[in-house]
Amino acid sequence: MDTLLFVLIPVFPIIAFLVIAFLGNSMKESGGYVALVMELISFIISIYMFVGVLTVPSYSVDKYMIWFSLSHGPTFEIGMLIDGFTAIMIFIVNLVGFLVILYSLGYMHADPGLARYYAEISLFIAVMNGLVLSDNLFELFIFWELVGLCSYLLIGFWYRKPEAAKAAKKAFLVTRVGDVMLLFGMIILLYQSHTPLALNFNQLYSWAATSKFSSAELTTLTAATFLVFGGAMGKSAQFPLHVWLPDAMEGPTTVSALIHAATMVKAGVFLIVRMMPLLQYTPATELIIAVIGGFTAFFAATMGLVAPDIKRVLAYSTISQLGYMFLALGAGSAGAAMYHLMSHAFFKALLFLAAGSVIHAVNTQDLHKMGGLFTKMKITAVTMLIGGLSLSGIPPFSGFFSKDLILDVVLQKGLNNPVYMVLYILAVLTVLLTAFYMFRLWFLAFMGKPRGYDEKHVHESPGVMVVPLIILAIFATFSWMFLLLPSFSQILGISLSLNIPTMLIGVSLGLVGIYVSYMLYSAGIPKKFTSVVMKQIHNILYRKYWFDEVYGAFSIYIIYGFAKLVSMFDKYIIDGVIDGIAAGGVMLSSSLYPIGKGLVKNYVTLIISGLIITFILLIYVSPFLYGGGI
Amino acid sequence: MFLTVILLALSFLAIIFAIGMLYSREIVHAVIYIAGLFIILGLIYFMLDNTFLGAVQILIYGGAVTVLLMFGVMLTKREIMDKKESITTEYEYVVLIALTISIYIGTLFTVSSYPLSIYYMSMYTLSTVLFNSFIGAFVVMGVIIMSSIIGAIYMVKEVE
Amino acid sequence: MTAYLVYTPEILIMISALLALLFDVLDSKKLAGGIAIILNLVALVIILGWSGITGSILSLPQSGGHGLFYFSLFGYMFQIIFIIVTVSVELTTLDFSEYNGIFYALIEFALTGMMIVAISGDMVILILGLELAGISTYILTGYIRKSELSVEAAMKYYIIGSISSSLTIFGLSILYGVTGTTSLWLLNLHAGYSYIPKNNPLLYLGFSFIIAGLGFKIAMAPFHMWAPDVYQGAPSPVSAFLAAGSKTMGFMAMFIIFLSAIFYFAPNLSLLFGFFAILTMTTGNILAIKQRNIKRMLAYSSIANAGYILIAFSVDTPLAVAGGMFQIFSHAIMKVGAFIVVAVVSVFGVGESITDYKGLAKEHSLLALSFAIMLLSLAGVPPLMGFMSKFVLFSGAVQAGGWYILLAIAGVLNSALSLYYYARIVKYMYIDNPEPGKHKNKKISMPIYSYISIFVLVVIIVAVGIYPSPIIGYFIHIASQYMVWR
Amino acid sequence: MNEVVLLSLSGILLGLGLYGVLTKKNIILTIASIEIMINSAIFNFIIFSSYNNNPAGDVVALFFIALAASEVAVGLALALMMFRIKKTLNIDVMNSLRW
Repeated sequence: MDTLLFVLIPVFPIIAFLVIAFLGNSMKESGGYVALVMELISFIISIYMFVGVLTVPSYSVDKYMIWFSLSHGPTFEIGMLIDGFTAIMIFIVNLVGFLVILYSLGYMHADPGLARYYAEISLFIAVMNGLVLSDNLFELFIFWELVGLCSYLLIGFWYRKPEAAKAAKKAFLVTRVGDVMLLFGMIILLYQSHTPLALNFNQLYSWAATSKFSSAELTTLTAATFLVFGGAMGKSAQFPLHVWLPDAMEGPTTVSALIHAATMVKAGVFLIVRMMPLLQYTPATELIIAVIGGFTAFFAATMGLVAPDIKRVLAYSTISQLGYMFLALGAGSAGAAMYHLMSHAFFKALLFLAAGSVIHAVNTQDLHKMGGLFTKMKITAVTMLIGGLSLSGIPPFSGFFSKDLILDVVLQKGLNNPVYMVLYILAVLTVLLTAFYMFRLWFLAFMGKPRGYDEKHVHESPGVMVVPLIILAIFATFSWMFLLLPSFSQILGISLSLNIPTMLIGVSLGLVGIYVSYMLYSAGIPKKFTSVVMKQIHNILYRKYWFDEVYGAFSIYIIYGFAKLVSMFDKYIIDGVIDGIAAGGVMLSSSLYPIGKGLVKNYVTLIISGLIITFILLIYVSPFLYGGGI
Repeated sequence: MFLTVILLALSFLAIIFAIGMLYSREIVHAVIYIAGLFIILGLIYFMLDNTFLGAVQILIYGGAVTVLLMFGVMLTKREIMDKKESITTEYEYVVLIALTISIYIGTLFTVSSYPLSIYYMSMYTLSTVLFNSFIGAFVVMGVIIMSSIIGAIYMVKEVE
Repeated sequence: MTAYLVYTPEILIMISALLALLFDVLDSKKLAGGIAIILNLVALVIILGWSGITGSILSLPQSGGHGLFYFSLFGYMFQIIFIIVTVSVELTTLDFSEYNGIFYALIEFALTGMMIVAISGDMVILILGLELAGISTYILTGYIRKSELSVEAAMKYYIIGSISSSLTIFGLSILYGVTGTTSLWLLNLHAGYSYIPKNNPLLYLGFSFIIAGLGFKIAMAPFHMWAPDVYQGAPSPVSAFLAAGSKTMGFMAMFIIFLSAIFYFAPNLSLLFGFFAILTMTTGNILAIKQRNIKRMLAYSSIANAGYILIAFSVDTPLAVAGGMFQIFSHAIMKVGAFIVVAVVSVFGVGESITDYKGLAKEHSLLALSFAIMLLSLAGVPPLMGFMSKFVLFSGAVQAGGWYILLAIAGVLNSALSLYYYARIVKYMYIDNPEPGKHKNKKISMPIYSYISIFVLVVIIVAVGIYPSPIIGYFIHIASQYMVWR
Repeated sequence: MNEVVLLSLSGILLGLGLYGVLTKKNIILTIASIEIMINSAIFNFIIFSSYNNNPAGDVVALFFIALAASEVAVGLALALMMFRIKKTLNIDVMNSLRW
């Protein structure tokens, strides 16, 4: 394989971005075709990579060039690490990217901001490819930030909706928390590892493998890996940083399918997959990852039960499934996580695109206003059903196999460790919930009677939108066949071994979930919940456990309050101290002088105060700390 | 001993003049007090046998700067006729400044010894140093004066 | 005669100031500005040659003492920054009708002062340089004499500035009293001798006054109050000059004084600078969040940047100093660009309130793109220049270990916080719709010179961000050389 | 002893100058107060120069005297400009630039 060819994978979308960004306004619709063609080329190269890696499963090449170096310090490089995980991830990103752009040709038709849309989405695909190809943590972090920026711009794409702008801001701020943690983790790793090439993955692995850690060093390493996981938590919407993802559904559905289901949110999982060789030295972090993952899987699923918005249900489902992946990572199996990532990318992209097709037809996202669409949109309904079955873990769809693998891994670990056993039980319960909310969605949308949409205009979506659905449905059904390839199993280190009891439990719970939702929702919305307890539970879930309220309060009272406090401090305390000195000396006389009055004498007062602080620090404090002085 | 007494007396006088400037209600009086202060400082330089600097101090500060300030006062006469300065002691500032000064003077007293030789500063020595070591600074000073003149002229020119 | 060739750049700039005065009399402002720019660029080329970036033009020793002056790569590097900033500002003003020859003369005088600060090897010449730049900028701030805000800003700037310079001179007098000389390189020569007392409290007293005085120039936290007022009131090109040029000059002066031999006599400054670094960056960022006027916001962001740079003074290792210089460089480029954009969009009728920037991308997409790049770079979004400089700076602090890591943590948290108010403006420009009645597109000629300078600055920001290797190497080279000097 | 007395005098003058800046309403008097501050620094130079037997201080003092004079010129020009615009020299009316 000619490795240098793979540099072109991010380059073609960048070309598309530049062309559309500079000529976009004059080309309108044809911008989509530019993006499509460029992405198709990238996709073909990524197939070439995927096939190449499948033929040589142990393939692992690191091509880099020196970027810059700090004297007496680390040398930073920029390069590509190409191995099995890269190839799989690149394949997923470009396949979904290509299909989503194809779908957008129909879905985004005649939107006024079309050029901006294609430019941003091309840029996103480019930086996402860069992220996957990165061979060191620093480079990955740069693309990580850029991916976040693209996400910010795309969520707020429909700027006329105030919710969209708000959601964009929220996504930005919440993921920022994760980014800061990642940066700190990175800096700790950088100065702990001292590898010749800073933060290069391969060198980190060999460093971890060869050095004997003292307990203090292990603590540092645990902190570092935990902080890196913090970054993944933000990007992959894990508890408690999950709040941004449901709101991000304000963006166009295609964006949700590409960024918030199939690719960007997977970046966190991918990061942890890359960190796995380090994580095995820090069991504490592994446990935290497993607990957060398992809890998030369950917790998000419960919120998905009652969400009225079709896309939000899918968003909660995404959070929940990401939790599964982290659970697998916490249990020490990168392969299971990666495989679930793959199958999830296919069926969740399928579900989102199908949901987009529905929204396109009925012009609403509210499940309560849909119903009875099966007869009108057969292809959409069937493909969505396939996606739903795959998500619910019903054989022979690929979701069944990937979920089963995770449950199996966790169970094996749980036999020795009670915490993992609890997580296993949670995960199994989640299967039930997943099947329930998924089929609630499906029944509400496609079964029963129409509930308040314009029936005349509803028809199947155009070909460019249906073809991606069909392709994705094929992948969602048959992607388990990859496991039959010995080289694929070898890359992931897993095999298609069927553990009958786990399988039976999973499938039966899935079927129970489907049955319950069939009983409740197949005829439409149930009139009311029978008992008070159910109503209360419904209420709690509907309010998303009041998370938004808590966060809102946090941002209002803590952050804004802090800013307010500081300005109050400036206005009242500093001046108050000055006045206090006067009062202590002579009398409590004059009123407060707000510095904000813009008077020169207040500024001079501050200068004198600064001078006194300097005196005290320099003449009276510093000498005692450093020796010498008076 | 005699020198110390005279220096103490002059210092005391200087402080009196400075306070007089701060507490005079008429602006013209304040400017006169400042001129007095500058001249007293010049006298202290004479007492230290630094005659050239004393002369410069009296000529430039006592003369030129005071005249400049007077012109400023006269050009904005309307204002001065209208209002007199209201004099109040603002104790918070007094405390703040007293703190600064006491730290300064306190530190002065912690230093055990200063070099004690007083020497006679001739104009010859001074000009040698000025035009040998400090010729670069002299040139820069010229540029500063030029830029301030240009700036001042631009500022007071009539706005068209 | 050849001995005076080392002053060629300063002399060229002086000549350009005088020529600008001449052309002011002849009433041809474009010519005045053009000649000033050309002479500045000639000086820039000469300095680039000396500093070893391009081939040498006049073969002169790269460093060495020369009476009051001390030539070093360090000084040349700062001179390059000063000239870039000045030329950008001058290019912008060519598009505006209100700036005439006097303006160029004054700005060239100010540039002369900055250049002198950069090559000073004596504290007297350093303060004279500071004052030359100071006096010229007082007038420049009040340049729009019809505007009440401009004159008020100038008056405030003058009062605070004079107080600060008198404090600096007072501190210098104490230092002179203790050491018996004002020459820094003489002090370096005598660094090991015992007759200059180490850890003398009087020395610290002098330092306190000097820090208070120079803290004004760099807008350090308790001495920062003038900066927002003056940047707001001054004409936008002058604000650019103050934020990028004058502040850089303050840092240059601090580097000269505090990172030179004096550090040997008074090693206890680390804690003080660490304290002021955290105080300054936090104050700047938190107060910036509240601002509604874009120039005030940029002023507070400039204050926050001063906080980041102060980390270099506290940590004081070659890598940290290199990071500090890199941050000074990138801040100067980004801030001058941001203020120039503010000046240019005001031509199109966009006000100074940040809500006036809503929907800017729809009407002036290139300006909005440049502004967004500058703001994101200021916020430290990779892979732009601002990210790289902060990364090197904070790496320096982390590498030094100990409590310096706290400074790096404070810096990272602060820059995460700062992204909020920068991103808000990017959002206004790209996502929101313009408010009705705003953006009256006056039919005017294209401000072509401003576009040139903005373009060049954006190219620097992006290029250095993507390929920082040579510039980081250069800064580290200078820093290690400078540390050897001391 | 003499030098401590004189250095203390310079400190006191600095403080009185600062107090003048803080309390005087008229800008011309503010400028005069700043002059007192600069004068105290110059005074220090001359004292140290005399006691250190080093002529450099006197030369530096000479420079700063000239510097102070040119600063006064610029300050008065700005004050006149402000008087022309605001019709008053009261320093407390300078508050249109604020928070």
